[in-house]
Amino acid sequence: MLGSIVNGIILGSIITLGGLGISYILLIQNYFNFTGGTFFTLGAYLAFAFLSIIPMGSFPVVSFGPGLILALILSMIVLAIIMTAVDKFLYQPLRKRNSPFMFFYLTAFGMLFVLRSLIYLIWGPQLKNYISGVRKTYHLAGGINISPDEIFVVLATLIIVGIVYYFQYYTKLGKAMLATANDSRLAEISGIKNKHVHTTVTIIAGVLTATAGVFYGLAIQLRPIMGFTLLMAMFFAVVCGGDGAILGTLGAGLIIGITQEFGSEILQVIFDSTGIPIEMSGYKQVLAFLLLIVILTTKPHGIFQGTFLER
Amino acid sequence: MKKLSTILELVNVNKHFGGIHAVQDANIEIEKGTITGLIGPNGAGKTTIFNLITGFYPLSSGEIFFKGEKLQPGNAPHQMLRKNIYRSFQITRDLAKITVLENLLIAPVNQLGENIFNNWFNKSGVRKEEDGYKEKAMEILGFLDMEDKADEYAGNLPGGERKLLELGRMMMVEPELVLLDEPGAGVPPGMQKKVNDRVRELNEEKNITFLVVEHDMAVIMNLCDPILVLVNGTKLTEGNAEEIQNDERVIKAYLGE
Amino acid sequence: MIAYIAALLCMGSVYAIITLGYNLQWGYTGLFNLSVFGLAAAGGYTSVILTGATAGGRLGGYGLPFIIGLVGAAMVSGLLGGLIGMATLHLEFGFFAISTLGLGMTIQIILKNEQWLSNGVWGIGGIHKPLSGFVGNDLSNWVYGILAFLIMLLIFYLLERVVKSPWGRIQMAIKEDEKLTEMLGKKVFSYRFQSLVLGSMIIGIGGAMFAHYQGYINPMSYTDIMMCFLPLLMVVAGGSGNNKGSIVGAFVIWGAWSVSEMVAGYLPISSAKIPHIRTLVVGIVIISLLRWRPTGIIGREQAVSSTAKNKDIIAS
Amino acid sequence: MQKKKIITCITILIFVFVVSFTGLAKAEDYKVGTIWPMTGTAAAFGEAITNACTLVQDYVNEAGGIHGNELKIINRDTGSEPTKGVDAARKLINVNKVPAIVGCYSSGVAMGVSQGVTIPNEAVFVTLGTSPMISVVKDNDYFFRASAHDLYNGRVLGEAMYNDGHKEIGIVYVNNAYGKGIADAAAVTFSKIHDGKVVAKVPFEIGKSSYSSEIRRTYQNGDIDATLIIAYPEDATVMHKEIYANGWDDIPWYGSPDQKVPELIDSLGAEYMEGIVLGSTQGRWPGASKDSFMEGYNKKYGEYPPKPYMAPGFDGLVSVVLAIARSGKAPGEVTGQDVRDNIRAVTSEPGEKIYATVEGFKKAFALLEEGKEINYIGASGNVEYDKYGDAMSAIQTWTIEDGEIITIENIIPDPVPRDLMPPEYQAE
Repeated sequence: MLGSIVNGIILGSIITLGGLGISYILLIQNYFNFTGGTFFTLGAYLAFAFLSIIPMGSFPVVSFGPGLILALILSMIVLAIIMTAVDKFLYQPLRKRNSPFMFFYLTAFGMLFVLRSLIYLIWGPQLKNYISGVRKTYHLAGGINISPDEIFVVLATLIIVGIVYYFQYYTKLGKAMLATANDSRLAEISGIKNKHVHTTVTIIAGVLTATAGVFYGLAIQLRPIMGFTLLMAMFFAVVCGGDGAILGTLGAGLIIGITQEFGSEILQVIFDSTGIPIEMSGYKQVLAFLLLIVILTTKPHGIFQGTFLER
Repeated sequence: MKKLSTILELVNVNKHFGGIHAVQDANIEIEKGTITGLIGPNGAGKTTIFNLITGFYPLSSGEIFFKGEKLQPGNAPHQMLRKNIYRSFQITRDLAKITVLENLLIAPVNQLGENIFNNWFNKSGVRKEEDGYKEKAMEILGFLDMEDKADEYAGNLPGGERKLLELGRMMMVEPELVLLDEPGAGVPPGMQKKVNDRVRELNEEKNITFLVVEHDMAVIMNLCDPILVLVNGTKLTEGNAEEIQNDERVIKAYLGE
Repeated sequence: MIAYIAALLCMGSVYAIITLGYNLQWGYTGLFNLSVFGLAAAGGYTSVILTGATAGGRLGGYGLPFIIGLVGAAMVSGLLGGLIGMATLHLEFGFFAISTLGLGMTIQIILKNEQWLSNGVWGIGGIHKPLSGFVGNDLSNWVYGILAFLIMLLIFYLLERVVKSPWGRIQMAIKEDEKLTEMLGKKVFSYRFQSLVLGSMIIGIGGAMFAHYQGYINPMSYTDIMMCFLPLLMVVAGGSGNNKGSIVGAFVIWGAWSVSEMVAGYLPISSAKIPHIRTLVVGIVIISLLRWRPTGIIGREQAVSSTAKNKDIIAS
Repeated sequence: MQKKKIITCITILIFVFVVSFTGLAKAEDYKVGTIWPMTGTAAAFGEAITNACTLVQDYVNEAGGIHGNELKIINRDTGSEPTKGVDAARKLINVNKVPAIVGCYSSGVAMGVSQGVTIPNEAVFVTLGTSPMISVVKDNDYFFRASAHDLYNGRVLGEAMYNDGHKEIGIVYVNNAYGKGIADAAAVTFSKIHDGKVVAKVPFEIGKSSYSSEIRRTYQNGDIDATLIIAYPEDATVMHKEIYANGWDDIPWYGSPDQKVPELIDSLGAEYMEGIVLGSTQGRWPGASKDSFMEGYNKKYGEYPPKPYMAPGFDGLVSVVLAIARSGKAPGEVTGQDVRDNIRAVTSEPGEKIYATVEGFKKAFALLEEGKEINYIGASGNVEYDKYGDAMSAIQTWTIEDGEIITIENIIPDPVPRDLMPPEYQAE
């Protein structure tokens, strides 16, 4: 049973990274990036493509080697470039024109179609893996099973969130981003170039999204719709955490992951023992969603609202 | 300065956002029939006070009375107009994608046609009422010299006329108290005089009380009497244009200490 | 060929109904409701449960007339729309969108998992088109298409009555400026709620018309792409806040969607790649239109007023 | 201004419309439609099966076509969704006027296509959907199925598990028509036909990143001897990683048809898969048809992917082609009724045995022209359509040795009797 919590934490880590990518876009550009999930998939597949030319090598303990790290870095760079290009070419004109929100969403939908078909065309619909075979697993007390790869994913997520947190609150550029998010007009007057901020945000979003995708591929597998199926969870994390709140997104991501895995299992046990004929497996997502509604009803701007934004 | 009865009264009003004290122990009285100006440096809490009066923000503490009756806490923004309080916004908020005429027609409260069922089952009643309001709207447009713009989209109007349109919308409902947020913002100088004249006319003819927030000192000095100065969410002083201009505390507050 | 035109008429009308409902919500009131597919599914299932002749172990089999099915669909979808509204209407634009998307998915998941209600994954088959018994198969599509078109026109008429009125004016005002509308003494929540419920009822009718046309439905018949994204595209293509535009948008987009697949079939590419190339092209077309033709694909946004002089809005 | 734009749009649409019809197949071609999932959840199977169908077209045309006229396959995408599938089928029937459609990988889509399009339009639809519900659709005999359905598959799996000496099993199945069908049939076989006990029967949703709670429910409800995992390869991979992590990998597991793909071995590693998998899938029947099919595929498309349901798809199309040939009608005049009336005659006794080779097609067309009977022996089995329109084709059991998928045997089982199944399976 406790094993579900571990699964929830792993899922939550990936949701957090992907969610932060979306959160940054939302913070500065004020729209929910529906393409986020597909960029996530693209990041994972890019690393897969790089792995076909980079020898994997091997690390002790974990099942992957330095090749994957290199592929991850390359994937980050390429995805950041792609996302910046998309932002420059598609969203910037929309921002300039002060287009209605809907245009951003529709453009994101259009991008989703384009990227998804490209992924299908290039890599095909089949399931892919970075590393084949089942992994070594540690069996801990209380029925917790965890593989070194998964520990790596969770630890790396925490480190990355830490770095992003530092960047956000302790560097000049990070503070400029916050200023722009608060009031872009005012920030511009005080000498912060909106353009640079947008580019920085997009690059950070690209790096985070690529990492999330690669981690998903590492912990689970690669498939063309993997990002889209996780998109809702990422949105939930963004919404629950409060937009732009880094620790909030981390907290919400973990809460959602654990609710889906652990909460549904607990409920299932309760239903089974009381004889209520409900299969929770279908309702995992609904459970996370009900949580979202409850949180939003009590706190319309997320759990960690107002950490730095006054809205 | 003619002393009339108090129309709006803020008693010990406080508002915090997180750790920030946006409004601190504000005690303000607005006399009926005046055009009161509300000035202060950036972040002095002027717009916040408007938002508190109209119920967009809940009060942290304190009370607001309108004509002796408790207004806040308790009333929601949509109830303001029913109580004869009209508020304009800092950035001109007009409904850009409907016409000037309709911008006026939307203002009256409790129209028959606002109930969805009347539009299906009592169409003639709705139409009759609508015709009445149309007539009134055209009169107002005449007063504003905007008759020819009736069928233009509001979004196509120049800045000054948008302010006039806002006044027009206000005239449709003939409120007792009007909260004007920056009537000078985005208005070309030639137009500003027209806006000011209309405000003064309305004040004199219809006995409408105005509370004006403004950045542009020229506008305030020209239009308002008395003028309240707000610093860090607290009332600093009150007086007419001349007094304010010569008050050292005010100059200090604006230039910084 | 002729029969295919009948099929286009049927689907076009069904989509036009859904699009009209959605246009009320998005085009007039500015509600970015993403639960359209769930509402349509609820409508479809309600009608099928009410009008179906037999039901092996699940709810339904009441054999009621088609029109009762439609009314029931409108009621249930309207009710669900109301519940969704109560849960989400206080939220901001994007948050509202995500929450409604989640609630739409919840409806779909319930339909998939509760066998006693919807026959679960097996779906419900043997749904009859009204009047198909009298006219035979060749004509039934035509009869159904014309019926759907007439229902669509009736909805269009009823909608025009309310949107070109003070009520519709308030909805437009809310879309443009919620705070101002609130200041003008209109209870924004109430009007949003009314728009959401009325729109949901229309979407429910559309979902029911869809079910009777398909003949078989399962929870996957109402997917987010086909039943939410496509209507959204239709609304925007026709110009949001423009009922006539919505109808044209529905027919044109559905026609283009349906025909484009046939055209793609003649390209000299491996047939396994064609569908992906088609979605690729659809995506590029959407993006390009937004990039270079931002005023809408067919029509521009239109005001409530029919007297407006200059149809072009200069300001944003 | 606005009207002009609308008119322009409509004009373009009509133009596209007209163009799309002028590019159609020649009037003297025999047309058959196919619909396969190229996009969506079942997309992984679409390409291979489309290739299999193209192979039929090649063979027939190489053999000189049907009575001298070419065969033209028109392929469309079902998108793995009923809405898209129905639209695709409708275009095939209404625009391309095909008398018969072969296709649909998913039962849900097949049900929609049959009830929405093919049955009312009196066109033959040969599907591969495995849902037992397909048999009981009121179809006026226009609805066929070239593959064995879940009552066969489930029977084979249930029997296999019982015969291997297992007494208590757990079943975890994908929560859709396909998974539920096999799970129910296997459970009934195991517990009602035999005296085994199904300890847990747990559904799961596709595309999740973890199935630990489902796995735990399956394994922890009692001491089970074996598990039946009915899942698509993607989800099966995720599950097995968790089964392994929980240390249950020593309990033998049985797989469903979809798991007979090389990706699963790639993902989990040959070592893990070694010898512990036994699955059932649509079989291939040893004979000239199978050899011809596999060799032809290897020749044209490189490697033959060991994916399920390719052979029945191939056979379904061949039986439609032969039925068209037997009707003897000219290309434009073949109707769904003709196909329906002839499809059983060309696939069953009496008649000379025909195999799906170029020579076989030549011989078949010659015999049919002479008015003689033929009996097609397919790559997936005898291909005999029963009273429900279901082909009695072979079920193959397979396992994995040295990282290769190995066929154990091909059998034609009895289906699970419908009266033992839950009420929703009974014919209406």
